[in-house]
Amino acid sequence: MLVHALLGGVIYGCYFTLIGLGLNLVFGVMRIVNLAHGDVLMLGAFAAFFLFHLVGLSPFIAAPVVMVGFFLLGLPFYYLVVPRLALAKDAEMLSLILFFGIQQIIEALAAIVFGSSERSIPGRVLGVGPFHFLGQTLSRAWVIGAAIAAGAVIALYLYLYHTRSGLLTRAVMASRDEALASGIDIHRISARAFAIGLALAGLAGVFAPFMLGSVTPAMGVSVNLAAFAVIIVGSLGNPLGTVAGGLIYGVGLLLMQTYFSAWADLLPNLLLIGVLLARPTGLLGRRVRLA
Amino acid sequence: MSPEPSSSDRLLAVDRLVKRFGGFRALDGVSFALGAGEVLGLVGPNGSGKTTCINTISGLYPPDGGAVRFAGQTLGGLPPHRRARLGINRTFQSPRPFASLTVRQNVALAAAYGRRHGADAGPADIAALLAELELDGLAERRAEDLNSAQQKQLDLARALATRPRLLLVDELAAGLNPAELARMAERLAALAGGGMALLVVEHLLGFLDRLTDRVIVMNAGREIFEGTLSEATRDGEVVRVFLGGEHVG
Amino acid sequence: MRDFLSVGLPVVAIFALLPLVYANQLLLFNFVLFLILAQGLNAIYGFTGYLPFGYVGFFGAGAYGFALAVMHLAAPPALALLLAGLAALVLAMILTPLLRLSGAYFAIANLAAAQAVYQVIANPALQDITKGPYGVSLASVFAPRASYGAALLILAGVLALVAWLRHGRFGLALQAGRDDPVSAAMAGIPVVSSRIIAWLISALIAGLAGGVFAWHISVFYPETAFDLSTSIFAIVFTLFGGAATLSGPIAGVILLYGLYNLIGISVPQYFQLIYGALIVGLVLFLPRGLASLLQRRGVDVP
Amino acid sequence: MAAWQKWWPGLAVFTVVVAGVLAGGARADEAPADIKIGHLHAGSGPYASISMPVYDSLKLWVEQQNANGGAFVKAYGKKIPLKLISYDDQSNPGTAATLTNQLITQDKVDLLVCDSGSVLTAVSVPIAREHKMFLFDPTGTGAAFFSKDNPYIALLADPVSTVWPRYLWEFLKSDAARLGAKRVALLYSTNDFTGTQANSIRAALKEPGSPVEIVFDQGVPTSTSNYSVLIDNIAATNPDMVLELGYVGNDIAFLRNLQESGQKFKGVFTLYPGIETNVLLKNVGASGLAGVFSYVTALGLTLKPEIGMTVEELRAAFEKAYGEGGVEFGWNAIAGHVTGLVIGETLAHADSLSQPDLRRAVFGLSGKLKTLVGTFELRDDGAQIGELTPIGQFDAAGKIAVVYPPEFATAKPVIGAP
Repeated sequence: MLVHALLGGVIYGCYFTLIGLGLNLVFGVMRIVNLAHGDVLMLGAFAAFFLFHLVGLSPFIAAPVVMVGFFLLGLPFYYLVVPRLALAKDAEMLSLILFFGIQQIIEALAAIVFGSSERSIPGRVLGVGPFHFLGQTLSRAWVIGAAIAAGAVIALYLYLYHTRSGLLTRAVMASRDEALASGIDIHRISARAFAIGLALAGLAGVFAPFMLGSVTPAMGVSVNLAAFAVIIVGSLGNPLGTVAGGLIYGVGLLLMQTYFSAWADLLPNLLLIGVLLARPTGLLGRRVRLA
Repeated sequence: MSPEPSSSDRLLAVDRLVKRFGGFRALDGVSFALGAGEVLGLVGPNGSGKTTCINTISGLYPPDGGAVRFAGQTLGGLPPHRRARLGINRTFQSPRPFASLTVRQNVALAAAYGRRHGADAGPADIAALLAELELDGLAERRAEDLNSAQQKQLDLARALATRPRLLLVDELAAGLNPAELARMAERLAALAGGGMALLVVEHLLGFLDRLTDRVIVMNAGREIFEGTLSEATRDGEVVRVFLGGEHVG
Repeated sequence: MRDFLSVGLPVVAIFALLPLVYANQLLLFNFVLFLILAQGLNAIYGFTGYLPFGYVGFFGAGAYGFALAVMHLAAPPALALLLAGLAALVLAMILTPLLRLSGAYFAIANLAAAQAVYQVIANPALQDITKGPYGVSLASVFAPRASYGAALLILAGVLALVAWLRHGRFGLALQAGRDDPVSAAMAGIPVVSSRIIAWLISALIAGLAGGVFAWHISVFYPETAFDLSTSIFAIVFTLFGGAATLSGPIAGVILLYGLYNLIGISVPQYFQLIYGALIVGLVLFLPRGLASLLQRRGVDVP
Repeated sequence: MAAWQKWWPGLAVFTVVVAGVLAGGARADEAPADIKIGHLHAGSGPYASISMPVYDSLKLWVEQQNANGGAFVKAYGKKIPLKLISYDDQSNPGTAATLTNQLITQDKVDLLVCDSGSVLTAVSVPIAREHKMFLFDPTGTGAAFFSKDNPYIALLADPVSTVWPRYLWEFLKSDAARLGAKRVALLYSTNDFTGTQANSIRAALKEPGSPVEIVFDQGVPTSTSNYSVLIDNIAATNPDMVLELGYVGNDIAFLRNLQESGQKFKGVFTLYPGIETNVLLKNVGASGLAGVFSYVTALGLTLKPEIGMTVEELRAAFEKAYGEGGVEFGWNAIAGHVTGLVIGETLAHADSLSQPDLRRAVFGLSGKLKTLVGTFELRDDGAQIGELTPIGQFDAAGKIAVVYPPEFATAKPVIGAP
């Protein structure tokens, strides 16, 4: 049981890394807490649902379609909202409220358009039968989710560390003011990061029906809570710290399910508070975030 | 480094002060002393540790080594608001007013909280202080609506409202026009004349020259020279450091 | 005190008289409840800049404090109310280390803390104490008139408190610490300890609100007491009116909660949509609240 | 300065306007033009998926009545059109409370129907009681609502939660045990609805002389969306029969994970497949349900109603009205229909529209009204005890057949089915 919880936790946790990845990128670059992240993920899940049931697209093909679509929607959305928000004195706090409003709009529209019933995509679409590894049986969806997450992390890493645009993104992350002073077009870089964040949420959404059983328009809030735990444990604003956060979350959750199942939902919250109090910058954080 | 034989009876005694940020030693064993009514200039290129020195003395940073003694008392980890009540206060390189409060509220708060017990300030005291710093016409304005020079005056007014015995002045002169500079120098000199000790960090050596003849030159967290300003300009190491640095003055 | 007399007392008086002409007393009660919560949130967010996203945690602690006092101690409602406040106060003391965090970190950690308290209270392992997920019924003390009156008393106290914060030395010191903690410290203000006091006051207010809510509603589940939208409402109302003023949060509650109910009753099918759009518009076009419209013109909004 | 003096009139006027608008429609006539039915639904949020089908179905029933000129009201001796006033509480209990009060005090509805699910029902219970309004409770099954000293409530369409599992434990202790399922694993979501059922199942299985042994007994948060590890842990205790009690989303996740895990148990019971069969079939598939035991509700029983539509008629009407849209036809849609039927019969039997007469009429129906869900029967505290929740088992085609109790059984239970 212990081995299964540990191994399963690592695999399952990879998916939670994917859930947190986009949220963290957006925070790191823009200092914006996207409370609608879980709802964007929900939209990705519904996009995959309809692409499968209406057009017959497999999630593996739906994934790039959704990512490109969300990326292209993300750019204008950024310009519509964020520059104006950034003018405010307390933009970081206001972003919480602004994106709560956006979250309400998305959820309301989704409930009106999609209805409120549970939806999913048949598991056989991903292939049949579990994987066997180290003497353990692992869900096929988990392993595929983990592979997708690993691909996304590597792609993001390559973007941030091996492209010019990524270099500029890191410069903005390090200091917005100095980036501005050195002539970087902050909004262009931020819009790109924002759109990538949405695309990553969409990608996570495409696989949500397999990882979470089923999806409904109301699922966003609980996804957000998990995503917060992941990115804060890993360290807010450091996209690669999300990997550590996701793994810790996954392993922790499965250990709790195994040994104290009734308390399992308490874990992410305790983890989050504990890590913040012990290391206010997250496990891999550098920036001083103390008052 | 340099021995200070009579440091224990001076108002402020800084003894081999060390402050590290990660692996970087921003202060690397600085020692000096300052008596009541004295003015000491602190100069050096950017990053030499001047502001860190002020921040450590005023209690914003806990020191990593050495000691700060004030009026015979070792300050240790005493928090800044307690130091303010002991009589240590400061201004900031870029002014830091309480933006949403009025000018009068800014000063009144410092007078109410920053003085030693029993030394309460009446409205008249505050009005006098505002008048002295030419802020009386702005008393009911929000601090965020002031221009930068006015905010510097406010910074000083707020520091003075606590009746400090030691005032740490961090680049107060930058951005002032010549007339304002002259008035500011006069005002600081008068404060010293009244018995206040001043530690003045300044890039504008001309401004410093009107206040004091005694300076410490710092580089890379160390004190490389102590003496008069005119001696300093002839000191080989000082000249090298300044030419190599990005000093404008 | 002048602000309390000119703004606070009329509000209390209006809500004391409205039940005579308007029968949906529960709606009025909810107005009073949000007036209390918005001012409680104002005490911490408006005056120190700390945004407690999990403010509902204190509200829920108060509601359960009240319920436990009634169920296990057979406490009379007045005593149970005090214990409700105490429960929130104790929770706030435990959570004081969160104040070391800032910005979004604080907001999210506080949210997580509220969730954690909810999950503990709703856990079936504690069924004998809290009734776990099965909800509580306080029919024995149900007295809607008395609890409405108690809510008004709490509101009066809270309004007086915030009026004092606005002009008293302590409140100004808090605002100084919010504007610039470093220079506030140099002005001799004990920034950390005064912030903690504001935090405790704010939690106490939410606890009393939770207690009186439990009394008024009398049958509820943990989901009800810890509903996240309670936090969000209090934040949005405060922000909409203008934080760090006395009248701002009042205006915010009356206008926005009024509008909320109008929409809910007239166009229920687009309820959430309109409300979400309203919040987005508010943040983008009026980020410092209604009060800022007047403040910009140099008016000192009470 | 004196800005507040400029503000005050504005705020005061606004308050009065809001109060005025909210108070609109307050009037009572001798001969009503319509009968007002007040109702709440959750258009969004976590309770939307159980609440919307009830609402849609009740709305459908009202429309059908009105198409025939309204419902017959005995008090006036004629047909009167019905008017359904249904507000959206957004799954928010606080909002549900104010809106309940709004229905009573401002809209002055004749009949009051609360929202679905216990959390949203709970807030309406004391309000209805305070205003001496009789509360028509479609599916709020929380045991705390029903007490002898509160005459103002009746549960219409769901049996009270302590009643649900009776056939289940009887089945486990008799047929299932005889067929070799002696080791039982119990996994439940820790909420009011499933927690209560788990408690009564546990108590029954632990009675002296029980042939069944509980080898695994754990609660999990209702938010649980992945059961892989739990299934693995359950398998480690080597049970014959696994009972999983959760909400729709829990059951979907559990059954999907079970299918993917490759684990096989001799018997599996979950709560919702027989209740929201459409949703489960769409999300889990017939293959995932093959052999699974569940409660059988009207969906699986072919009861002949003496009043209202049969399940198939209702399904056809529902799908015609709402299409293959987002709201699935299932047990909750039936519950909405039953709520309508009870309201209709109440109006047809009540001597007046006063609340005590309504109550008398509702309780008068007890034991007499045979709808598509069985006999409507109330305990004297208002709890519903008439409906049956027999145990059924799915075949490979996704159809459920009753296997217990014997008097209803149309098939034999198979333990160790593929």
